[in-house]
Amino acid sequence: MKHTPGWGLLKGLFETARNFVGSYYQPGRLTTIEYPDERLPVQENFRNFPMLIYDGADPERGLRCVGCKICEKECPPQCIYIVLERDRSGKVQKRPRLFDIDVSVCMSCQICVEVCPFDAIKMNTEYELSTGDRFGALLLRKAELAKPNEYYRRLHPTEAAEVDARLAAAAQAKAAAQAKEQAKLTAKPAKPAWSTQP
Amino acid sequence: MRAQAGDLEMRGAFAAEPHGGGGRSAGSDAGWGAGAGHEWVRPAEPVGRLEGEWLEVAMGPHHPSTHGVFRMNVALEGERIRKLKPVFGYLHRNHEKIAEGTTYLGSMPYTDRLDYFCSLTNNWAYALAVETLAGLGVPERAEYLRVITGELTRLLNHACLVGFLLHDMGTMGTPLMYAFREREKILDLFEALTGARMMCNYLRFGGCRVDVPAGWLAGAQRVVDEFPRFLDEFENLLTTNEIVLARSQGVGVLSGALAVNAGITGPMLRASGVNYDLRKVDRYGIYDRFNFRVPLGEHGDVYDRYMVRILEMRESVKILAQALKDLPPGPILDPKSKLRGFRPRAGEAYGRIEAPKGELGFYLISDGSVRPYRYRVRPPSLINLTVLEELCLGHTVADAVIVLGSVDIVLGEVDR
Amino acid sequence: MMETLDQLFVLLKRWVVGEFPAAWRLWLSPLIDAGAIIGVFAGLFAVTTLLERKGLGRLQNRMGPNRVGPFGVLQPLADGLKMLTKEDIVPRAADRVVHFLAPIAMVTPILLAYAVLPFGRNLVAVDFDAGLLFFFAVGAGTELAVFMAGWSSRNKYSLLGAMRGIAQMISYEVPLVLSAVAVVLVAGSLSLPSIVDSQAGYHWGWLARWHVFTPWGLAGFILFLIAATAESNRSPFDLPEGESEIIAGHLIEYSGFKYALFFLGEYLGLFAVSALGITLFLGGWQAPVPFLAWVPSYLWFGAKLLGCIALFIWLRGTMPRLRTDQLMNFAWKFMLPLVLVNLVVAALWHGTAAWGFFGAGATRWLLGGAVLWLTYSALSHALFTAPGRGPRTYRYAD
Amino acid sequence: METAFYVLAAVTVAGAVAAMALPRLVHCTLCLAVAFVGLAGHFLLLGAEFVSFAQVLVYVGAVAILVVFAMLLTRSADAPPAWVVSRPGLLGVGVAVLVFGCLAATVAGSGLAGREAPPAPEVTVKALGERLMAEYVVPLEVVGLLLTAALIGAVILALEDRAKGGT
Repeated sequence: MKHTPGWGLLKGLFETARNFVGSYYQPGRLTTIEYPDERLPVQENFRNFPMLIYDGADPERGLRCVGCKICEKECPPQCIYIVLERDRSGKVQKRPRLFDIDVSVCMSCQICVEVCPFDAIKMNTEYELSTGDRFGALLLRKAELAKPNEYYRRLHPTEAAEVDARLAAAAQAKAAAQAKEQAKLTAKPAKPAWSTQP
Repeated sequence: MRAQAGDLEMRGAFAAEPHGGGGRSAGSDAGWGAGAGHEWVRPAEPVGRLEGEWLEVAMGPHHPSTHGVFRMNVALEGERIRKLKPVFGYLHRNHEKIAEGTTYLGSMPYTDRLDYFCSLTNNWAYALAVETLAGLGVPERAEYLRVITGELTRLLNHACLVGFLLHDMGTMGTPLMYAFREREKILDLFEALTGARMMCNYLRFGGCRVDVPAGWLAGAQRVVDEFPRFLDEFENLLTTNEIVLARSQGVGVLSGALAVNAGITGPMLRASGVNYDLRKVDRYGIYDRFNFRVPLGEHGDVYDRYMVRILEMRESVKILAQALKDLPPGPILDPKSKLRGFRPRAGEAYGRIEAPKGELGFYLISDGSVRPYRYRVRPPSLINLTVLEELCLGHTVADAVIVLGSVDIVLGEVDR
Repeated sequence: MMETLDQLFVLLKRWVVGEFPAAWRLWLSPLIDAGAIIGVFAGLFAVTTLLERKGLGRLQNRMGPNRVGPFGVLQPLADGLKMLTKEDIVPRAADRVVHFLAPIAMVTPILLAYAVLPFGRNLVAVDFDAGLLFFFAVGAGTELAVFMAGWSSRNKYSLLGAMRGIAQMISYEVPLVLSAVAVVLVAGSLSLPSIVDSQAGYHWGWLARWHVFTPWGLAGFILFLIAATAESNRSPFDLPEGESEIIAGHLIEYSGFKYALFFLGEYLGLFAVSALGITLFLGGWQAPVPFLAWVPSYLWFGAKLLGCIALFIWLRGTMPRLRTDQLMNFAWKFMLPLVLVNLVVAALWHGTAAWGFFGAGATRWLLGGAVLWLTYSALSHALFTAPGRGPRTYRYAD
Repeated sequence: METAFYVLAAVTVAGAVAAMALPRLVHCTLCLAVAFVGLAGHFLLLGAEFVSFAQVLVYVGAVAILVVFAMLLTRSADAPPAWVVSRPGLLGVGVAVLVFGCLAATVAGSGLAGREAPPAPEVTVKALGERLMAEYVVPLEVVGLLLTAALIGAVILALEDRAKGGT
């Protein structure tokens, strides 16, 4: 290949000049998003840190979490801490009294979401979490983690629709089974505390 | 060497050394190298009349061109490197031992963090090892998705690597910025698909985690279609630049024989003229369905390593175009696979793929429990780094920097 | 009217000086000159840092600074404040006195060099008979400053940087001076204002008689630019700083105001050497076309200076860095012979100036250009081509 | 002008003395450069522009740098001896004083001392160049040839040494 000395340098200069000019009118060349002034749209699949979903209006009563501690066990960096509620007699209730996630440890891997059999824990997309207090403010408590189902629907519409359909089907099946049982026994069993509203 | 020469040693700065010289005090004689059991590069006393004294410089761990926290202890004669000792371990995070204490699935997000540029290929190698161990199959659509994400990963890794390499040659970051511009587009795709830009955690044993969202394939097609234009631009910018040619040709020559003996893999091996690409050798996944070629270098110098990567990107674009065209519908996860209580039968398995940096392998021994009994990574970065001294001797400091750049290391993988 | 505008600063100074008693005038005049030079070029330095960051940003498809003030125009102010308020760190092992003196030794000679540069018609502080020599003589002082900085910091990187810096500056001074000598040969003077005067007028009424439009001038200008880039330690010759290799070279142990002084010195050096290149080859403050000659001369000079600065920024955004030995080879084996041949061509050009036959100009141009081009290709062929060097083709395995 | 002369003289002499007396070689070199600059100032004061600038260019720009470079390459500048003035050194001072006395006595005794200095001729660079290139062209060329020979000789010596050294 014949190569004129100096030509490669000139080609490079031409290329940078093209980019210089192009950066003024070709949006593909200037990919910078000037962050605080403008933001990228949040992708539907985006995940940051986990949140707890509750149905209805009351974050305490509507919480889907039953405190089964599967997520606590499966969490690779072990950033979830759960203490179950006990009633006055000391009997363990099927809901968490404490549910803490240390987001300074969490690596956003989403395994807790995948292993949860109750669709109670989902990924939040909130990412502006910087704080000056790295010990207190980065340990998210149950109250901060609890988010209504509507919020979840807004963040992940496709996924939430699937979950809602699945839960509705499960609730329907359960109601059908219950009705059957009721009809058979004509007894009234206590309604499980963690069952969800259809 | 006279004691006064210690004046110029950066005394005490090396007190916290991760390897060797355990009982050495910070203020020992000449600062470093004097400690017991610490073999350092100091030459034997009398040297030739005009050879002059050797200047010992610790390049790194805080050096802009060591691609992370890596250190090269070099002995210089003028600017010529007479000895070089790589020191690593600053980013050791106990990956393998942690993996032995956690479930099979629990290690998947940790593999993202090995070579943090290529989380998807890391996932793939690990998934392949576990699938071999557990005898899981992978649905066809998932195989295609793996190829698509894997080749996109190769594109972004190689683009950034050549960017970094040219940046090390002193281009003020221009090619690097162009590479990052393209990487941004691929990362957007990753984010839309997997939910994260770098720590994707996308593959599962027996398939993938989620299916592609609506419109993703069209977006990927667009990126793939535009990528050759970026490559042309990049090559126009510097491939025939006389300074790049002068800097990189004949520098850091690695012979094919040495490369094979040292276990070098990946583009670095192919730049030395050895035809060995696991995509062709193992034909893992569905790589036998695609039509692509393997570019080979001839001289094994820095320029060949640069060009082989550029040409590999062009081949990857071809693979991507074919995979995006042929992607079949269907499930994305083997129905036999399960997330919780996953217990592969006792035995051992080695899964390896052609990661962008070379052969990435995971070796697993299972005792039938939920945790691997032994977990071992074969990191291409580390093994490719072993020949660094060979490549650098006799060259200058400036060459050492670009030789290191052309090896393509990520310290997360080297130190694990 | 235009005449007054053109001579505005000269008249202004004459008026100010005239207001003071005669005994003061001797001292006042140079003081005003020095103040004006420092003020104008420190301002230009501030503007250039912004332009450079913006320009590099756009070359690299980035925005560049745009946070401080509208479009980031106040960025130099913020940078300056940052520099001034930073802690001034002196390494414990450093030679404190030399470490302190080095930045001063860097800036002072460069400021002195401005004394002989004609920035406009009659706008020159001192018209030395040997002005060009003065420029190069004071420029030599910066080499010592680089050494002082590198040695006194007591850092291995700074030592390497100083070694590289001195070797490079000495080597490139030779082609720099010799490419200027060609101009001296033709213009017959070492005084910069008279060199500018020698480029006055227009061929056929439209083509300026700048030296850059002659074969030796064009080659000389390119060689001068290359040598000037090396002298001012800018990419692709930024080896003394080489931040990917020796981090910042001789500047590694400097912070705060001292670092700012070095930075200032480097940019002032760049401006000075660009201004010299303009004076020698680009007709100084002369207008490029006769119908624009009414524009004040200093504006032309400023425009040319900004153009040169833009060129340097462009180069910096594109070029990789050379290696030490290649740098030396380039200076001694490539540039030096070429610059000597250029000197011969300039002499021939000067000698054949009396040729009067039809097409004499074209013949001279072709002859000179051919000699230079042949030398260039022969040299580059002999030096930069070798088996296995150059663009390559690659084979594929299936 | 008188003041300028005395200031320059003080700087030059101080630089020269410091260059001899300071313990660190690097400081000596830098002071030597100061002395060179002071000398250049004297030339300028005498109206010899060309010589003055050439003095700076050659002595500061080349000679001092040469010394500095030798120091950088050898690193011998790092070890300052405790005290530089040894007994032979004192002897040297004595000899210097003696020589100065002899020269001063001779100059003072000659007819030059009392004579009024003639007005300095106006020396332009052009005139200087014409003299060098016309009248003194042969000596100039001889000097150039000698220097070139010295240069080539130095290169050859260095090359031989390297060949013997084996690297």
